[in-house]
Amino acid sequence: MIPIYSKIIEVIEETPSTRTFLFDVEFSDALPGQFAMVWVHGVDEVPMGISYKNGVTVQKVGDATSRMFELSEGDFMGLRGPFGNGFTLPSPNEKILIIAGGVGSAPLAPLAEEAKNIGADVDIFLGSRCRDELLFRDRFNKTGNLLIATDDGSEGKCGFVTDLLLDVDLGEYHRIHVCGPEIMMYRVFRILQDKNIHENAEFSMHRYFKCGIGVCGACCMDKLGLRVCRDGPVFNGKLLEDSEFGQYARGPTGGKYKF
Amino acid sequence: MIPIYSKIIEVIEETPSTRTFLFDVEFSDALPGQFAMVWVHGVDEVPMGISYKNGVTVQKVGDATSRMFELSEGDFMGLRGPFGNGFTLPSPNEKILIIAGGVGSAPLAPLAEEAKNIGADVDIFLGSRCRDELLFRDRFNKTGNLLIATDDGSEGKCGFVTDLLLDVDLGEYHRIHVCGPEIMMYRVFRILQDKNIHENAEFSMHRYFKCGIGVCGACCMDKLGLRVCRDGPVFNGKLLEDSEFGQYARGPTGGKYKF
Amino acid sequence: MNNMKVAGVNLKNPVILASGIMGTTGASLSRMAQSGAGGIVTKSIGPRPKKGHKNPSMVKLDFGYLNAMGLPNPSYSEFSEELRIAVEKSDVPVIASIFGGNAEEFVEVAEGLMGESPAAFELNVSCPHAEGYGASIGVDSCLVEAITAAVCHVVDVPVWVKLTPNVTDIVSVGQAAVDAGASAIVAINTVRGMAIDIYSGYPVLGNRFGGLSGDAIRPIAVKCVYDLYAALDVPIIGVGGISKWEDAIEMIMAGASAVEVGSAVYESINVLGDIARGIDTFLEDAGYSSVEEIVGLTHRRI
Amino acid sequence: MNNMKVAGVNLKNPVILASGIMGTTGASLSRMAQSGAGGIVTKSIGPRPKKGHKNPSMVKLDFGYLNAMGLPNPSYSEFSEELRIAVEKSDVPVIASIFGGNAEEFVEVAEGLMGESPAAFELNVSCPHAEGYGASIGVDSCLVEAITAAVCHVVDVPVWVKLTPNVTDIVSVGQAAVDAGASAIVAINTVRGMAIDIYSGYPVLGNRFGGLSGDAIRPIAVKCVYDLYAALDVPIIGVGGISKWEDAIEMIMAGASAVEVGSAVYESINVLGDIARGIDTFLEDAGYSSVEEIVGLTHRRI
Ligand SMILES: Cc1cc2nc3c(=O)[nH]c(=O)nc-3n(C[C@H](O)[C@H](O)[C@H](O)COP(=O)(O)OP(=O)(O)OC[C@H]3O[C@@H](n4cnc5c(N)ncnc54)[C@H](O)[C@@H]3O)c2cc1C
Ligand SMILES: Cc1cc2nc3c(=O)[nH]c(=O)nc-3n(C[C@H](O)[C@H](O)[C@H](O)COP(=O)(O)OP(=O)(O)OC[C@H]3O[C@@H](n4cnc5c(N)ncnc54)[C@H](O)[C@@H]3O)c2cc1C
Ligand SMILES: Cc1cc2nc3c(=O)[nH]c(=O)nc-3n(C[C@H](O)[C@H](O)[C@H](O)COP(=O)(O)O)c2cc1C
Ligand SMILES: Cc1cc2nc3c(=O)[nH]c(=O)nc-3n(C[C@H](O)[C@H](O)[C@H](O)COP(=O)(O)O)c2cc1C
Ligand code: FES
Ligand code: FES
Repeated sequence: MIPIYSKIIEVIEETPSTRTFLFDVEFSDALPGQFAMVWVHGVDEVPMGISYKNGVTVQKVGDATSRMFELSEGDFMGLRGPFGNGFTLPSPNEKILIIAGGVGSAPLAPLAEEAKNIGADVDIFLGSRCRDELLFRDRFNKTGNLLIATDDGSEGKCGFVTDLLLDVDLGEYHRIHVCGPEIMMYRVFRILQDKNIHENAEFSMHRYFKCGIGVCGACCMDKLGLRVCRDGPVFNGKLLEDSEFGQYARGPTGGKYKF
Repeated sequence: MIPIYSKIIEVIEETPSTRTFLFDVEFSDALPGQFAMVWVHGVDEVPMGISYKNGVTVQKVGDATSRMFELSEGDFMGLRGPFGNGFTLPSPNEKILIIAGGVGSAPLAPLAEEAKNIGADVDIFLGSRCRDELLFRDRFNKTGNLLIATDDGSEGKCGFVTDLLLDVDLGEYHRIHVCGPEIMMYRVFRILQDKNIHENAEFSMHRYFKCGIGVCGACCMDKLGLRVCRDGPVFNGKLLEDSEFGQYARGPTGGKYKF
Repeated sequence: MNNMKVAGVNLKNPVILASGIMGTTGASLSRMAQSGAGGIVTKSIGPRPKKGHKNPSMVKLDFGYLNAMGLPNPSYSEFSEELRIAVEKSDVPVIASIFGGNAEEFVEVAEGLMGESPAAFELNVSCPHAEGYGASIGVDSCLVEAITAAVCHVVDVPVWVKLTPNVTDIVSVGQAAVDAGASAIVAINTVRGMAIDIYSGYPVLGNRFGGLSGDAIRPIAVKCVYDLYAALDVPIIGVGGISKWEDAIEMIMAGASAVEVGSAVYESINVLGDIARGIDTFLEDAGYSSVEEIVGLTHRRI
Repeated sequence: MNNMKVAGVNLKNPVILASGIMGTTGASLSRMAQSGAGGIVTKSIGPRPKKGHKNPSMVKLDFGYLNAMGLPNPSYSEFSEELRIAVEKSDVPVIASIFGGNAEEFVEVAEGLMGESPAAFELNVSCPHAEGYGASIGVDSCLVEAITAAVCHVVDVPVWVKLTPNVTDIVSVGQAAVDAGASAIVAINTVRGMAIDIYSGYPVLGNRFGGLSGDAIRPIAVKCVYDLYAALDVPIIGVGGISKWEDAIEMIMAGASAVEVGSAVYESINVLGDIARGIDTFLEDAGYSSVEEIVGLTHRRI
C-alpha cells in the first residue's frame, strides 16, 4: 500500500499550536486510537493519530509538522493507514474515563464520541499548558463530563491533569484511556499501579517510527520487544509493567534517551 | 501457476499406439476440447487434450511421449490447465456430428458424453488406420450413432473418415465437431465450405506450442494471427477461411513447413 | 492521442509491444498493431534458425512470469517475409529486434532485414538465458559498443539498444551504446530468475532458469530507467512489469519517453490499447498537455 | 526439529531471522527467538551512530516490499548492550550483522561486539541504498576479499558474508569471500528498486530508491543460491521472498543449507516458527530424513 495522494479540504486552527487537516479521503473503518502515516512530500512521513475519519490533528514540533503548517486547502499530502490497534470500545452502560494531555486528545476525541454513541458513560480529564491549548474541548464536552486542568491555571484546576485523579474513585471506571506526553502518562500509570488497577487502563504510546508496519523493530519497547506501531500504539497497562515506559525511549539511530 | 505434481493412478492401453494416463488430480471444471500442458520431468512439456476429467490420452510420437510410455502407476508428471477454449456445447434436442480421426478422439469423447448428458442427438464418424487403432470406440458407442471408417478396411467403411460424409445430409446437423490429422480436418473443411456450412463446424487445431498461455505467439495461424493455444484450440470454420489451415504450419523455430 | 516522435520513430502512441510477445509472425504482429499498440517490436531474430529451449518455456507466478524461450527464430532469411507482412499490414512502426553472437552476426541480420524497411532496429544484448547471446554480450560495455557501432554503420534507421538489469552498472553499458550511436536505450529485459517444483525437485523451466518479467520487476525497471534518464542524452524506452496505465505513467515519470509492454498480454490481447487510452485520460484529468511534459517528472520533484 | 550445525553455528532449526527485521533491540531479537526462529541476525551495526533515511522508509507493494532504512544504528558501542541482552535472553544463536566503509571500520565494529559472544558475524556488503556502505562495497570482489580477510583475522567465530544480487556475477564475489575465509555465503540482500507515486510525482521512499524484498525477488534469490551452491564449497544461506514453508524448501533445494526470513514478518510475527514446522512436516510426508538430504537436490534432478 503506497500512500494515497490526498487533498486537504479544510484546515482548522484548533489551538495556537495545533491544526486539524481534513482530507478528501476517509479512513472509514478506522477505530479510535489507530494512526495514519502522513507523508509530507519531499520532507518526511510521520505517524499521526486519526482524529477524524478524514483528518489528523497536528502539533508543530519540527520539519514535517512545520511544512504541514505551510499547507492549506487544495494542497496535498500522502496518507496510509489505518495502522495499529485502537482502544478497547466500551459496552453500553459501562463507565469509562478518558485522560488527555495536549495533543493526546487527537485519538481520544473519536473514542469519546464512539463511546457515547455506544451508550457508555464518559468522564474526561483534559489537561494542557493553558486555556487556549485545550484541544477538542468542545468535542469532549458533547460526549461526557469534562474536567479540566491547566499548568498555568487559566482554566479548571491549576496543575497537571494527574491532579484531577486524586479527587475521584478510579475503581468506578470499567476502563481508563490515556494519551499525552509520556511523563504525564507515566504518572497516571504509577497512580493506577499503586491501586493495582493499571490493568483497567490503556495507554497510547509514542515511539520513533520508521517502517510503521511492524517489520523493522525501530519502535520496539523493552523488555517484551513490543512494537508500538503494530502491537500498539494502544497498550493495556499490564503489558507496560516493568517496561521502559516512563524511563527511556529510542530515537532514529536506535540509541536510547531518557525521559 | 506452476505444473501440479500429479501421480499416475492408472495407465490404460487404449490401442497399440495410444495410452490413457489417469491422475490423482482432476481438471474438474475443464470443458470438452480444452487441453492441459503435460510435463515429463527432465524431458519436455507438451499439450494434450483432456480426454477424462483426470486424464489424457497419448499417442507415442517422439521424446516426451516415448518417455511417458515408460511411466506407470505411481509415477508422476506435472500438469497445468485447463487451457484454451473448448467446443460449443449443444442445446438439448440439437443434433450434432462428431468427426474424429486417430488420436483426435481424445477431446471429442468427452464432448460426445457431455452432449449426450445434455440431451443432444449425437452422430459420430470415427476413423483410423485400422480396426485396432479405433480410439474410444466404446465411449462413442454409448453416446450416439457411431459410423466407422478404416484406411485398411479392417472395420467399417474402407477409406478415410471423410468418405462417410458423402452419404449423409450434413445440413441436418446443428454443429459439426472435428479433430484429427490436419489433412483429414482440412478435407472436412473443404467439403463443408463447398456447401457453405463450414460456419456450423468447429475444428480443434494443433500447432507447435511454446508458452501455451497466449503470450509468445509461437502457435499463431495466418492470416488473422490467431493463437491456437488461447484463441483456440477449437475454432469455428468461419475463422479458418483463407487461413494457413491445411496449407502450412510453423515448427519450433517459427519457420514454416507445408502439409 | 497524437502521434509522437521518439528516438527517430513516429509512434502512434507511447505504448509499444515488447519483443518476443506475439512477435513470431507478420500476422500476429499486425494483429497487435490493430489492437492498439503505438508501435511493435518483432521477436528477436538471429543469423541461423534456432529451436529454443525445451518446455516448460513460460510459467505464470503469482507476482510475475518466468520464461526461457531460448530465442527461437527461423533466421532473418526466413523471417524477412514475416517482417514484410508486418510492415505492410500495420499502421504503426515496426521495430526489428535482432541478436547475434558478435558484431558480424548482428550486421548480417540487420542487413538481411533492412530491405523490409523496419522503422528501427532494437539490439537484443540482454536476453538472460541464451548462452553466447543476449546478456552474455550485454554485460560487457566494450562488446555492446562495438556491436552498436557496427550496426549503426550499416543501417539507415535508428538503432535502439535493449539492456539487461543483471549488471553491476547499467548506466555504463547504456553510455557505451550511446557513445556508439544508439538513438535510444530500451530497459529492461527480464531479470535472471528460477523457480523449483518442490514436489519433483525439478526446476520449473525446461532451461532450468530463465528471465523474470511482470509486476515483480517493475520497481527494478523503474530504477534502471530513472538512472539511465539521469545520465544519458537519448530517449529511454521503459519496459518491465507494465500492465496498467498507472504502471506506464510511473515508468514515464521515471524517465521513459515511451514504454514497451510484454507479459501483460497474458491478461488481455487488448492491453496495450487500454494502457494508451488510460494514459490519455490521466494526462487530461491531471491537466498535463502531453506525454513529453511528464517524461522524467520525478527527477524534478525534490 | 533437531538442532543442526550450519557453517559453524548450531541452529535450532534452519529458519533464521534476517538482518534488519525486529533487530534493533535485545528485547525484540529475543522475542523473535521465542517465536520460533532457529537463529537470529541483528540489525546491521556500524562504527558510528546513523539515523538512516527519511520516511517513508518501507512500503508494501502488491508483490513485495520496498525499503530504504539507510542502516540506522546506534553504533557498536551503544549496541553491544542490546547484543548482550539478545545473547542472554535467546536460546538460539545470535549472529551479529555488521557494516563499515572499509576493512578498518569492519574490524573496529567486529572487535567492539566480539565481547558479547555472537555465534557468528554476518558482513553486510550488500545493502543497496547506503552510499559508501553495503553494496557500494559488495560490487567489488577485491574489497569484499580484503574486508572478509580482515574480519576473519580478528574474530574467533565464523564469518558469513551477505551478498547483493545487483552485480554482473555474484559467484565471483562469493568466491572472493570464500577465498578470504568466509564460512558461509548469505544471499541475497534486497534488489535495487524504486516506486513512484504518480499523483504527486514523488518517489515513494524518502531516499527516492531502495531495496525490493518479498515474493518479487524469490526467483532472483533462488537463482543466485543455485549458482553459488554449484560453484562454492561453503554452505549457502538463502534469503529473499520466503514467507511460506514451500518457499523455504524451494530455496533449500536450490542449494541453501538454511534460510533467512525478513519481510514476511509483516504477515505474522510467528512466521519463522510456522515455516520451520512446515519444513518438518514436508520432510516427513515426503520421506526425507533431514534437511541436509534435500540441500541442493535440484542440482541432482537432471
Ligand atoms: C502513534 C503516534 C501517534 C501520534 N499522533 C500524533 C498526533 O495525533 N498529533 C501530533 O501532533 N503528533 C502525533 N504524534 C507525534 C508526531 O509523530 C511527531 O510530532 C512528528 O513525527 C514530528 O515530526 P517532525 O518532522 O515535525 O519533527 P522532527 O523535526 O522530525 O522531530 C521532532 C520530534 O518528533 C518526533 N518524531 C519525528 N519523526 C518521528 C517519527 N517518524 N515517528 C515518531 N516520532 C517522530 C520525535 O520525538 C522527534 O524528536 C504521534 C506519534 C506516534 C508515534
Ligand atoms: C491443443 C493440442 C492438443 C493435443 N492433444 C493431444 C492428445 O490428446 N493426444 C496426443 O497424443 N497428442 C496430442 N497433441 C499432440 C502432442 O502435443 C504431440 O504429439 C506431442 O507434443 C509430441 O511430443 P514428443 O516430445 O513426443 O514429440 P517430439 O519428438 O518433440 O516431436 C514430434 C512432433 O510432436 C509435435 N510436438 C512436439 N512438441 C510439441 C509442442 N510443444 N506443441 C505442439 N506439438 C508438439 C510436433 O508436431 C513434432 O513434430 C496435441 C497437440 C495440441 C497442440
Ligand atoms: C515469452 C517472452 C519472450 C521474450 N522474448 C524476447 C526476445 O525475443 N527479445 C527480447 O529482447 N526480449 C524478449 N522478452 C523480454 C520482453 O521483451 C520484456 O523485456 C520483458 O518481458 C519485461 O517486460 P514485461 O514485464 O512487460 O514482460 C521476452 C519476454 C517474454 C515474457
Ligand atoms: C526493513 C528492512 C531492513 C533491512 N535491514 C537490513 C540490514 O540492516 N542489513 C542487512 O544485511 N539486510 C537488511 N535487510 C535485508 C533483509 O535482511 C533481506 O536480505 C531482504 O529483505 C530479503 O529477504 P526478504 O524477502 O525475506 O525480506 C533489510 C530488509 C528490510 C525489509
Ligand atoms: S516502526 Fe518498524 S516495527 Fe514499528
Ligand atoms: S504457444 Fe505461446 S502464444 Fe500460443
